[in-house]
Amino acid sequence: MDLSRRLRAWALARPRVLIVDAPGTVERRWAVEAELDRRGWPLAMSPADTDVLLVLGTPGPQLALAIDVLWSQVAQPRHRVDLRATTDLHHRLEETLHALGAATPKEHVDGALPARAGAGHSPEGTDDSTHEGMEHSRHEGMDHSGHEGMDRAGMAGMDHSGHEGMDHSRQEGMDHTAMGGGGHAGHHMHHGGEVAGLPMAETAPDRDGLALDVLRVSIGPVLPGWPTGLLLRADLQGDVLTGAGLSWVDATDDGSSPPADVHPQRAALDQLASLLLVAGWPTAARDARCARDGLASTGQSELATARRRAARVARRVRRSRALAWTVRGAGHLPSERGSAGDGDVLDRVRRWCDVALGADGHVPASPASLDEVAAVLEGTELGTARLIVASVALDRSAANTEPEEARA
Amino acid sequence: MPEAETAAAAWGVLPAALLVTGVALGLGWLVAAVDRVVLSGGGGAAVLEPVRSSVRLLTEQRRTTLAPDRLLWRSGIAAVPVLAVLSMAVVPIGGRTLWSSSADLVWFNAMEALLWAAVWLVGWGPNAIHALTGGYRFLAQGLAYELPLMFSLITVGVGAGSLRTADILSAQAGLWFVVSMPVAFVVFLASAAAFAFWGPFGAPTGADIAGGVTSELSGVDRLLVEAGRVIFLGATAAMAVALFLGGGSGPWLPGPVWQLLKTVAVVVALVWAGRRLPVLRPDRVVEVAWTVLIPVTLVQALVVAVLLLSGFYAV
Amino acid sequence: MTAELVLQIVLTVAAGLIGVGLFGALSQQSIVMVMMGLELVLNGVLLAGGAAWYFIAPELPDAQMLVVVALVVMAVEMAMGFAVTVAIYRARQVDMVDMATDLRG
Amino acid sequence: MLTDLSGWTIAAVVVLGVLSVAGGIAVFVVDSMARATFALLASFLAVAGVLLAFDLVYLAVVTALMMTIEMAIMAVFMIMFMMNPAGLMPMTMVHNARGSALTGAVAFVVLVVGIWTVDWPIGRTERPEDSTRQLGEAIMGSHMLVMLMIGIGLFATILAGTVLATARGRYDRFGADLAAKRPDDPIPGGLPR
Repeated sequence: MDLSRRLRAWALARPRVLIVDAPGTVERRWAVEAELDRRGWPLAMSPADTDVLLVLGTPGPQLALAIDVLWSQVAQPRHRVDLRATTDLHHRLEETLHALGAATPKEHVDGALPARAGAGHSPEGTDDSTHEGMEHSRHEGMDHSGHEGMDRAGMAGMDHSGHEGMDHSRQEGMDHTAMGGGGHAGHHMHHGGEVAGLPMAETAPDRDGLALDVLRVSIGPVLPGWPTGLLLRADLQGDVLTGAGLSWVDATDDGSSPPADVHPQRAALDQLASLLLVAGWPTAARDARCARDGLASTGQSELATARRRAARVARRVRRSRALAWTVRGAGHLPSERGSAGDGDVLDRVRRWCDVALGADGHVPASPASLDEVAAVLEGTELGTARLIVASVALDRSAANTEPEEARA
Repeated sequence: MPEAETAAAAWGVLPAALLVTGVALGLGWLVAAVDRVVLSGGGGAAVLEPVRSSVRLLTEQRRTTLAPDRLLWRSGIAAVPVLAVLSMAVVPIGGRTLWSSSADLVWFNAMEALLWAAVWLVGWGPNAIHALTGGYRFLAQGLAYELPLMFSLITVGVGAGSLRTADILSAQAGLWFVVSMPVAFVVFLASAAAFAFWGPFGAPTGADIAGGVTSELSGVDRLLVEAGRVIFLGATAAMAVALFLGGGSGPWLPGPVWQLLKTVAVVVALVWAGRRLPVLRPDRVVEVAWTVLIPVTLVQALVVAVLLLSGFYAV
Repeated sequence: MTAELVLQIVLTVAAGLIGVGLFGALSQQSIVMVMMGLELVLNGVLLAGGAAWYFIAPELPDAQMLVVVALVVMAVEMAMGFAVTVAIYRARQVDMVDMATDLRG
Repeated sequence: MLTDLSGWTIAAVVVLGVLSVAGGIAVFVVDSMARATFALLASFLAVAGVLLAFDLVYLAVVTALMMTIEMAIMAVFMIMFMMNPAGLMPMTMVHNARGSALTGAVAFVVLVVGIWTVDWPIGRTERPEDSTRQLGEAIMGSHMLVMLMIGIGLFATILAGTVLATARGRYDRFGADLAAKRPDDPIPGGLPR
């Protein structure tokens, strides 16, 4: 019916977008975010919150796998765009709107995943029995047609928590790590065993002198305000991380993509934007993105406006007592590094602000190595850990310490 | 004490209930629209965005996760908006409440406590780590804010000599309670934002945990939870107007208009102030709630009690 | 329907709650579950107290006070129960009553 | 004497009563600890509903309020200390089930026999206009001693509970000679110290 189609098109005119940027596509991501901000399309928080999955560049094999899992968790109606270049961005987004608003679910997949496209069930289909769902995930991995995949996996399972997740064929371990999260399903089963393909949690001594449940979780490689491709594997007790390890997915191709030579001020603003997003300050994050995007313009007056914007947001963040109060003391990196990356999260935020202000003598901090950061994550809460990761520039070239041969 | 006429008695139960639900939805829309305008940095067109989001969520598929606790998850999701509307039952609309008893304030508080359990269920149900973390955060935050909220409500009750909303309104005929109870007013608004896990108290749905309790919700589930949140916030703003700002009292204009204007003003102020702050991390906020807010609200109650004894309030 | 009949029905329900609660408190192995049984017994007391006030002596506040006291007892029981559970678990990783039998006097 | 409750109210009371008992039974039947906790909460809420029908608005609402908070906290402890919080693995953890069931049944039967044989003195006096006011005046007047005792008891509970549950004393926080300026806490908290 025409009316319902128009209503649908209207409702989907501002879809929520989840951006996955493959390594080396920073400038492209900025361009896309600028366009999304201009259109008023919000950024999605999780697969459940997503209408459009936007993949920038060519993801490596592991990231591609993670993206597929993510995609299987996105609810209909949905649309996936693989953007290799930003030249036809406007056109592609218009196309996206058209595809989203048009129609039956089966038309929503952008050709990337034909196998998943067929399942256009009605929402009632989601009430499959849990049991059936588990079995699928257990034995058949994630290669279902889209709809069923969603029924079953959500983004829960992940990692099949537990010791066992790691010992699985890594292929499968990755399958379940797209967005972080893990089953808390069976806390505290002293006798071990498995439920729904998830091993039960075990206990271990914790911070408060109680031996409570430990979950093995993987967080990343795609999260809002999180460096795409970064994977945090950790034991989780309540929301306290113990035994954290960081790694890049697809870390083998490091030499081939040298760090792009980006505008330091824009990079600082970008870092601030993602940190402010994680810190739950969306208005300031929006202003930082806006300033960052403005600095790319060529016109003299626009550039001046953008500089003023950058200065305004940097000063606002620098002076914010609430932000200082809430992040102070988190994530002390050892100072003997001698670089500008030491101090706590607040120090680093202020340093980013200085760089964003464009003041002389402020060089951006040299990237921190993953091991250094992982050491600080030890014993922090999940939220604090996210703040710490968002506050440092991470060394992309650092080789993955885990052996990659198994996967390749 | 004359029995205050309730809306249910005046217009019949069903029309009154429909009216309250309608007002609740309107308030929710108001909060969501103002929030969207502030978030997107101006632009009046943003007022339509909540409607657009609602329609989109209605057409979206619901999703599920691996081994969820479906019963508890769904009941938690359904409970959030229902409780929000129930809390509206004791908020006066045009000088009348839907339901009136001798314990209106406690009723309002109980709905917020039940919300507590409901949100925890929404976090527990999907069997996912981000959602569960959000649920725990809300539990800790709610526990810390329950007492200051209770004390600020009690302060109002002491001042009016009654727990009935209608009596509180009439007790403010001379002077608005905000004048003698500024601390209770601020604490009430802050705790209300904490209970709606919104703005600076939005850690349970924070971006650092991918949306927390809402991270696994899509379609109508997400719509219900989000609607419950904004209605709660709107209900609190309306309640703050009734408890501290004299309800519909004011010169020239009729009462309901004044009440509406004040409610809109409180919503705008709340959203504007709330969005100027980052999320305050729960471990910091909770300590302040326990060690600062509780004593401060107790002192506020003491001050009001002394004022009451000295004949400050015309009760 | 006579008031007495309604009162008796309600009190029967309260007796049912007390019976189920007793069963739970005596049969469960976990400390927390034992506490849930006790809570259920007190829930029956709440109900009986409320019914007693309404049907027997509404002019006196005593039955209401009984309900208040029952509520407080529940709160105290919960708080102390949890504290003891934490303490005993911290000391020896025990969360079941059967494992703490050596605490018998 | 006929009751002044309407037929609908009586029906509601009976339904709520059945629900409360059903919730109570469910506590010990369901596998999932989270569900057990919320079954207990359902039982409490049903009782609160009955109290509401009996004109005890304040007590009803306070019961709902307190029990909700209690159960929310209870849920956390259930998950912390219980096996099988999500009930994914059916198991029973009972001892002496037969004896316990017998005790429960005997208690029930004795109570029921008493309930249906006693000649209840149905009150024929006037109801107070406002049960909340009656309670408040009792607390602040004739029954103040009870309230004082409750206050002292609760205070003692707070202290005793905290002492029992925390492992860290001031020597852990401020050092052996209590000389440290800032306490050494795992989480610093939000106050400047």
